[in-house]
Amino acid sequence: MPKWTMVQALNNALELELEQDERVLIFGEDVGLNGGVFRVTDGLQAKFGERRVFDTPLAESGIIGTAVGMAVYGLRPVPEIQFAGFSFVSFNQIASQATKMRLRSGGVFTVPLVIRAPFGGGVRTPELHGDSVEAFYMHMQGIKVVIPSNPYDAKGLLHAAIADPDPVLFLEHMKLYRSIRQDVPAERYEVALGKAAVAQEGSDITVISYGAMLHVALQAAELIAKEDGASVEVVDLRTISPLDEATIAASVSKTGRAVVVNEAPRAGGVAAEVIAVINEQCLYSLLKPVARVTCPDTPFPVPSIEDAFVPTAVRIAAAIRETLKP
Amino acid sequence: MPKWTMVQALNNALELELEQDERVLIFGEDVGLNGGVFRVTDGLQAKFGERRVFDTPLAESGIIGTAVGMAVYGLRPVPEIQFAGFSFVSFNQIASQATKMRLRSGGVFTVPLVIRAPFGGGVRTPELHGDSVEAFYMHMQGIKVVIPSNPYDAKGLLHAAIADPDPVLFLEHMKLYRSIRQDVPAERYEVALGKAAVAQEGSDITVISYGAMLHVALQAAELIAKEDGASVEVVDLRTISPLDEATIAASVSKTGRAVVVNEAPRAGGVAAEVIAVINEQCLYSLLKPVARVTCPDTPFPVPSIEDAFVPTAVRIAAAIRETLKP
Amino acid sequence: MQNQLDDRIIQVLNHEGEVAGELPELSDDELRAMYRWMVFGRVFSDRMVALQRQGRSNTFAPLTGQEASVALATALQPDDWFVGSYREILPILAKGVPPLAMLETYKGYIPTQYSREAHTLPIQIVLAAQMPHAAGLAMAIKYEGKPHVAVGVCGDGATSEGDFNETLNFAGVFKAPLVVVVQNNGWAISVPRRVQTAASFIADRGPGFGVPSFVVDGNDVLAVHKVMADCVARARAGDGPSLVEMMTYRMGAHTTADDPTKYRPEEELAYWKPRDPLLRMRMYLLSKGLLSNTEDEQMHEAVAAEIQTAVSALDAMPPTEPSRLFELVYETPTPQLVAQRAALQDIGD
Amino acid sequence: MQNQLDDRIIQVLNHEGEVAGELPELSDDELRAMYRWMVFGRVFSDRMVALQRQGRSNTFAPLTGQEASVALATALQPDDWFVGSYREILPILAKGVPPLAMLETYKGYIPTQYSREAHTLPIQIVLAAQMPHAAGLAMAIKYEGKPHVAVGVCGDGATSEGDFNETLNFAGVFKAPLVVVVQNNGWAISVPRRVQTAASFIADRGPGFGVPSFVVDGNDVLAVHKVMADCVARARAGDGPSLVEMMTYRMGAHTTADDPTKYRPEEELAYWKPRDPLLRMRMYLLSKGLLSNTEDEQMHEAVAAEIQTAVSALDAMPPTEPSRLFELVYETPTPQLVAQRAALQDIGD
Ligand SMILES: Cc1ncc(C[n+]2csc(CCOP(=O)(O)OP(=O)(O)O)c2C)c(N)n1
Ligand SMILES: Cc1ncc(C[n+]2csc(CCOP(=O)(O)OP(=O)(O)O)c2C)c(N)n1
Ligand SMILES: [Mg+2]
Ligand SMILES: [Mg+2]
Repeated sequence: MPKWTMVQALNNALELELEQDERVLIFGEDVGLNGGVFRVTDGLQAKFGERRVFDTPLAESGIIGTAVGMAVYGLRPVPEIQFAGFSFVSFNQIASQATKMRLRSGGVFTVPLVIRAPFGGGVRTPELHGDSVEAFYMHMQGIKVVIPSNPYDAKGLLHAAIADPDPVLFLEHMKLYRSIRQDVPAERYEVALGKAAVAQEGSDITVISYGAMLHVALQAAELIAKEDGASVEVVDLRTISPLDEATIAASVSKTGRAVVVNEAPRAGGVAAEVIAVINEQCLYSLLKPVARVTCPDTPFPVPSIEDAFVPTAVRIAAAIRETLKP
Repeated sequence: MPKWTMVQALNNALELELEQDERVLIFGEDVGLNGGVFRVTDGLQAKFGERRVFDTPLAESGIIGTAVGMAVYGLRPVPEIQFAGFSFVSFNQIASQATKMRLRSGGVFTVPLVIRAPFGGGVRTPELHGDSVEAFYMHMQGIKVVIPSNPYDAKGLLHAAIADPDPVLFLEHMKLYRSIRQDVPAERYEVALGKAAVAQEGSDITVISYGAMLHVALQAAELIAKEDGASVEVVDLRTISPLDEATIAASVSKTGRAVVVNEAPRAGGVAAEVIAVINEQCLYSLLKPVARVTCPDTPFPVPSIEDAFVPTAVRIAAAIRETLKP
Repeated sequence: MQNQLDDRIIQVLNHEGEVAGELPELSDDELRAMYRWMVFGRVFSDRMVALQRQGRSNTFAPLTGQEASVALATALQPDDWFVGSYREILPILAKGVPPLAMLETYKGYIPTQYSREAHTLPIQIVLAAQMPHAAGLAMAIKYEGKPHVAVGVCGDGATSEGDFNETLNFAGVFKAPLVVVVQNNGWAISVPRRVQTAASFIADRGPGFGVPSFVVDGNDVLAVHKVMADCVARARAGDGPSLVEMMTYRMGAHTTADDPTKYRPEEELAYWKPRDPLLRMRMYLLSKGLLSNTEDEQMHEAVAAEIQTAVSALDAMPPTEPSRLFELVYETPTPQLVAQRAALQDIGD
Repeated sequence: MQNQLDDRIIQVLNHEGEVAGELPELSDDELRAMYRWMVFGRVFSDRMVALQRQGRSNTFAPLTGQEASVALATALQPDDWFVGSYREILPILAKGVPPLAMLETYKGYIPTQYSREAHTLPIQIVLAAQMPHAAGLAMAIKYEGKPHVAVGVCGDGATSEGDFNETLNFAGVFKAPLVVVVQNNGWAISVPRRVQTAASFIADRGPGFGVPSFVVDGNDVLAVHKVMADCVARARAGDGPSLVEMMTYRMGAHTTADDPTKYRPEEELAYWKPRDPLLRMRMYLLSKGLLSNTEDEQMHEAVAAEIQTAVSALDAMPPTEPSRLFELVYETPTPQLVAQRAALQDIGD
C-alpha cells in the first residue's frame, strides 16, 4: 500500500471520483492549472480537462451559489474555498441556501455538495487563514461537518462526503497536509460520516478531540502514561456535525472523566456541545467537571504568538492531571 | 412614567442618542421615511433629517462594511439589518472586519458600531425571518451580543450598546415588540452589558433563558409553583456574549438544578455554552443533569407548525419536573 | 418618475395598446393564452390578498401591475429552468408549478406540490441569493451539453446585493446559457429606485461584466416576450448570457404588511395606472378582434373558478405534520433528529 | 497579453520614458521624490523576500513591477484616507505608515507602529472587504463636511467579489468623495484576468453604478498621478466618486509561497520586462537631467540604508507579548478573557 500524506490521499480521492462519476466537478480559486495552493487538486485539470476541473472568478458567494444550482441540477460539485475563513463571504449561500433547498422544495430539490477548505494553526499563515470555523457550521442545520485527522480517514471521509446526498463541509487542517504519512489503499473506500473513532483505548480518562488537536491529545496521553501511569482513552470525533454522541457517551461512561480539546475559541465552540452531550448522557458517571482546552476567546493569534495560544500537549496534560485528581 | 412597548422604548433610545451625539447615524433598508418595517425608527428622519437617518441600497455587506469605515472615522453608526437572518449576507464584514480592526491596527482603529436586527418565532413570518442567530455571533470574538426581554432593558441596553467602544449586535425579538408595556423612564439610562438579571428568585431549580423565551420560562415557573409547589429561579441572560458566568454559577450553586432554554436549534447553541459553564463552575452542586429546551436541529419551521417547535411553557415545565426528580 | 420612456426602452405596444414596434411571432391562441395568464395573475394576487385579510394565509406580496412578467415564462421550453423570488409568482405558475404549491407556501405549510418537471426553484426570500443558483443551473446545462437555458429573476432592490453582480460575472466568464432579468418596479419596499443605484439604468451593469443588456417596457407583455425570446435563443445557440431590465411598476403595497401611503407619491400611481399591462394587452386583443368583452368576462370567471378549485383543494388538505420537517433536513435524519422528533411527539401526546 | 495598449488607456510616458501625453503639474523635487519612493518600493520588496527566505519573516507578496502604485498616495493630502491590501504596501508607506509597522506585521507581530495620523487602514487580507470601509470613510468625511477624500484599492481578482461592486454602488448613490482603484496586474495568484470577467476592462463596471471610470497605464507613474489628482480633485469638490483601473503587471510571484512557473507563460514576462515602471521613470528623469546615474546609485544606497535601519529597529524590538492579544479584543477585556489570560500565564510559567 502506498504511504501517502493527506494531500496525496485527498488528491487520489478526487481523482477516483472524477474518474468514476461524470457528475463530479471541481472548481474554485487556483484549483486548475495551479492545482490548488496546497496542491490538493494537482494534476487533475491536466487529466480531466478544463470542463471538469476549473478556476472561477474570485468570489466565494458566487462559487457556492453556482454550486448550489449545479447540485440541484444533478451534478456533484466539489468546490474549494481557498481558506475556511473566507467561507464567511459565502455564509448566506451555505446557511440559508445549500442547506435549505430540500425543505423549501418539499424534498424535490436536493443539494449534494461538498465544500472543501483548509484551515488551522501552527503554520504561520496571515490573518484569517488559520481560524477554526467548524463551530459556526455545527450550529447550522442541513449540513454535515467533517474534519479528518489522518490521511486514511481523509480519503475515506471525502469519498463518503461526495457520496452523501446533502451538503458537507470538509475541513482540512493545514498542519496535517504533509506531516503524517500513512498506508492508504489506492482504491475507493468510505469512512462513514457521523462516526467517531477511538484513536487510543484507555480506562482512566477520555480525551475528545479531532483534526490536528487529536495528535496533540495523543502526545498528551503518552506523556500522562509515562509520567503519571494513567491510561487515557482518546476519541477522534472525525465528524463534527452530527456528533457521534454514542461513542462519546460510551467512553465517558467507562472512564468517568473527560477533557475536550478544540483549537477554536472557547465560547460556543465544539467543546461546549460535547460537554452538553456528556451532561445529558452520562452526568452520573462523571467524577469531575469536564475540562475544556481551547484557544482563548480572542481572534486567532498572529504567527509569532500562535504557540502560546493553540492547545499544546503540556496544556492538555495539565488538564488531564487536574481531571484525574480524586 | 410612560408605559411603553419595546418598539417605543427603542425608538425613544435612538431619538435620545441622535439628539445628544452628533456622531450617531442611523441607516439601513427602509429606516428613513418608512420608519423601519417595525416602526422602530419611526419619525426619526422627519426629526433629524436625511443626513442623520437614511435609507441605503439593499446590500447588507455594504451596510455593515460602510458602517465599519464610519466607525473607524469616529462616527457612531447604528445600522439596521432588516431581519437578523439576513445578517449572514454580511457575515464576513462582522466576523472578520468589524471585530478585527482593533487587533489588526494594534489598537489604533476601533469600531464602535451597533447592529440592530429583529428576529424570532411566533409571528408567522416567511422563511429566514424568524431564525435565532445569536449562537453564531456568540462564537465570534470582538463583538458583544445583546437580547433584551422587556422594554425597560431594551432601552437601557441600547444606550449602553451605543456607548460601548466595540461592536455590539443588538437582537430584538419580534414577538416582544408590542406584546409587553412597561414603565420606561423618558430620560437616558444604561443597563450594563454583560450582566444577567434574576427575573424571579427561587430556591429549587434555576431556569436560564433570554428574549421571548424568558417569558415562556416565567410561565413555566408559575405553572410549577402552582401545580408542583416548587420554587423556580429564573435568570435572564440579557447579554449573550460575554455571558455573565457569575450570575449563572451563583444561581445554580444555590439551587443545584438547572434548565436552559433557547429558541435556536440545539447543537452548538447558547444552551450548550451555558451548560459548559455550569459544568466548569458548579458541577459539584449539580444534583441532576442540566436540561436543554430548544428548537430541534431543523431549519426554523414554516409558520403553520411553528408552535410545535418553539419551546412552550408545557415543554419547559416538563423539563423542570424531570430535573426536579430526586 | 424615473421610469419614463427612453429611446433605449424596447416597446411593442404603447400604453394605448397600439402597435409601436415589431411584433413577436405569436399565434392568436398564444396571444390569448398569454392574456389569460395575465388575468390569472391579477385574480390570483387579489385572491391571495383577500385570503391574507381573512387570516387564511400569511404575508403576501401582490403582483398587481407586474403581470407582463408572465412573458418571462412564455419564451421558455419545459426543460428550461426558471428561478425567481416572491414577485415572480406568475411566471412560476406559467412555468408549470401548480397554484396549490403557492397556496401551500403562503398558508405556511411545507409544500407538497413542487415537481421537478416544472424546472422551477421555490420562491427565494433572501434577495438576490437565487441568482447564482440560476447561473449554476445554466453552467450545469452547458456542462451536460443540453440545449436548455436558465432564467434568473430579481427585483431592482436585489440588484444592489453582491450576489446579483457575482451572478452576472460568472455568467459572463462561463458564457452560461442564462438570462438575468430585473423586474424594476421602481421600489424596494419604501426605497425608490434612485436610492438603489446612481446608474441611469440597471441594465448598465451588463457591459461591466461582458454581458449584453436590454431595457424593455416591462408593462408591455409582447415586448417582454420578444426580448426574452431573443435572449433565450441566443443562450440556446451557445452565445451566452444577457441581462434584461423590465421597466415596470408595483401598483400595490410591497406586501400585505406594508402601507405604501407612508412613502409613495400619489402622482406616481396616477402616472402608472393607465400603463397597466393588463389594460394594454386587452386593448390590443380587443382591437385585433382576438377577444370580446364577453369573452373577457368569461375568462375572468373561469380563472376565478380555477383558483377557487385550488383554494378548495388547499382547504381539503391535511395541514403539515410537524414530523415532516424532520424528514427534510437531510435525506436520512441524524440520530439527533430522530431523538428530537420522538421527544417532541411525546410532549405532543 | 490582455494588457496591450488601447485608445482608452491614459498614458503620460511611453515605455521608452518619452512624453506621450500631457504632464501632470509636479515640481522637479516632487518628481525626484516620487522616483525615490519607487526605488524604495523595489528595494523594500526585495528585502522582504530575502528576510522571508532567511526565515526572518512570514509569507510576503512582492510588489515588483507595481511601483507606480506610489502615485495612489502622492495625489493625497495627509488628512485623506488610504485603504488597501497586501499589494499596496508602497502607497501605504508613502502615505506615512512607518516601514517598521510593515516589518512588524510580516514578522508576525501585533503592530505597534500604526498611527491614526497616517489615515491609512491596516493591510486587508480578505479580498475586497476593505472596499466598503473606504466608502464608509468617504461617507463619514462627507457627513462631517470635511474637504478630504478616501481612496480604496484592490486587485483585479478582488473585483469579482460582491463587496467590490457594493462599494461602487454605495459610493455612487451617496456621491461619496471616494476613488476606487483597481491594480489590475493581470493575475490573481494563478488565475489570469480573462477568467475574472468577460468585460473588456474592469473599468467598464463604473457606468453600471453611475461612477465615472478611467483606465490608466499602471506602469506609468506620471499617468497614475495625473488621473488620481483629477479624481481626487473632483471628489474634493463634491463631485463624487470615480473608478480607476491601473493596467499593470505582477512581475514576481504572487507571494513567497507561490511558484508562477507553474502557470505563467514566459512570453508574458518578456513583454512586460521593458515596461517596468521604475525603468521608465528613470529614463525620463535621466533624459530631463533630473537624475544622474551616480545620483541614482546613491539613492538606491540611501534607501537600502533606511530600510536596514528599520530592520535593525525590528530586530531590537521585544517580540509581541502573548498577553497583548487579550488587550485588543475589546477596549476592556471581558471576565472570560481576564481568566483565560491568567490561565495561559500559569501554564507558561
Ligand atoms: C437579503 C435580504 N435583505 C432584506 C430583505 C427584506 N426585504 C424583503 S423584500 C425587500 C425589498 C425588495 O425590493 P426589490 O428587490 O426591488 O423587489 P420587489 O419587492 O420590488 O419586487 C426587502 C428589503 C430580504 N428579504 N433579503
Ligand atoms: C476573500 C478571499 N478569497 C481568497 C483569498 C486568497 N487569495 C489571496 S490573494 C488572492 C489573489 C488576489 O488577486 P488580486 O485581487 O488580483 O490581487 P493581486 O494579488 O494580484 O495583487 C487570493 C485568491 C483571500 N485572501 N480572500
Ligand atoms: Mg422593486
Ligand atoms: Mg491581480
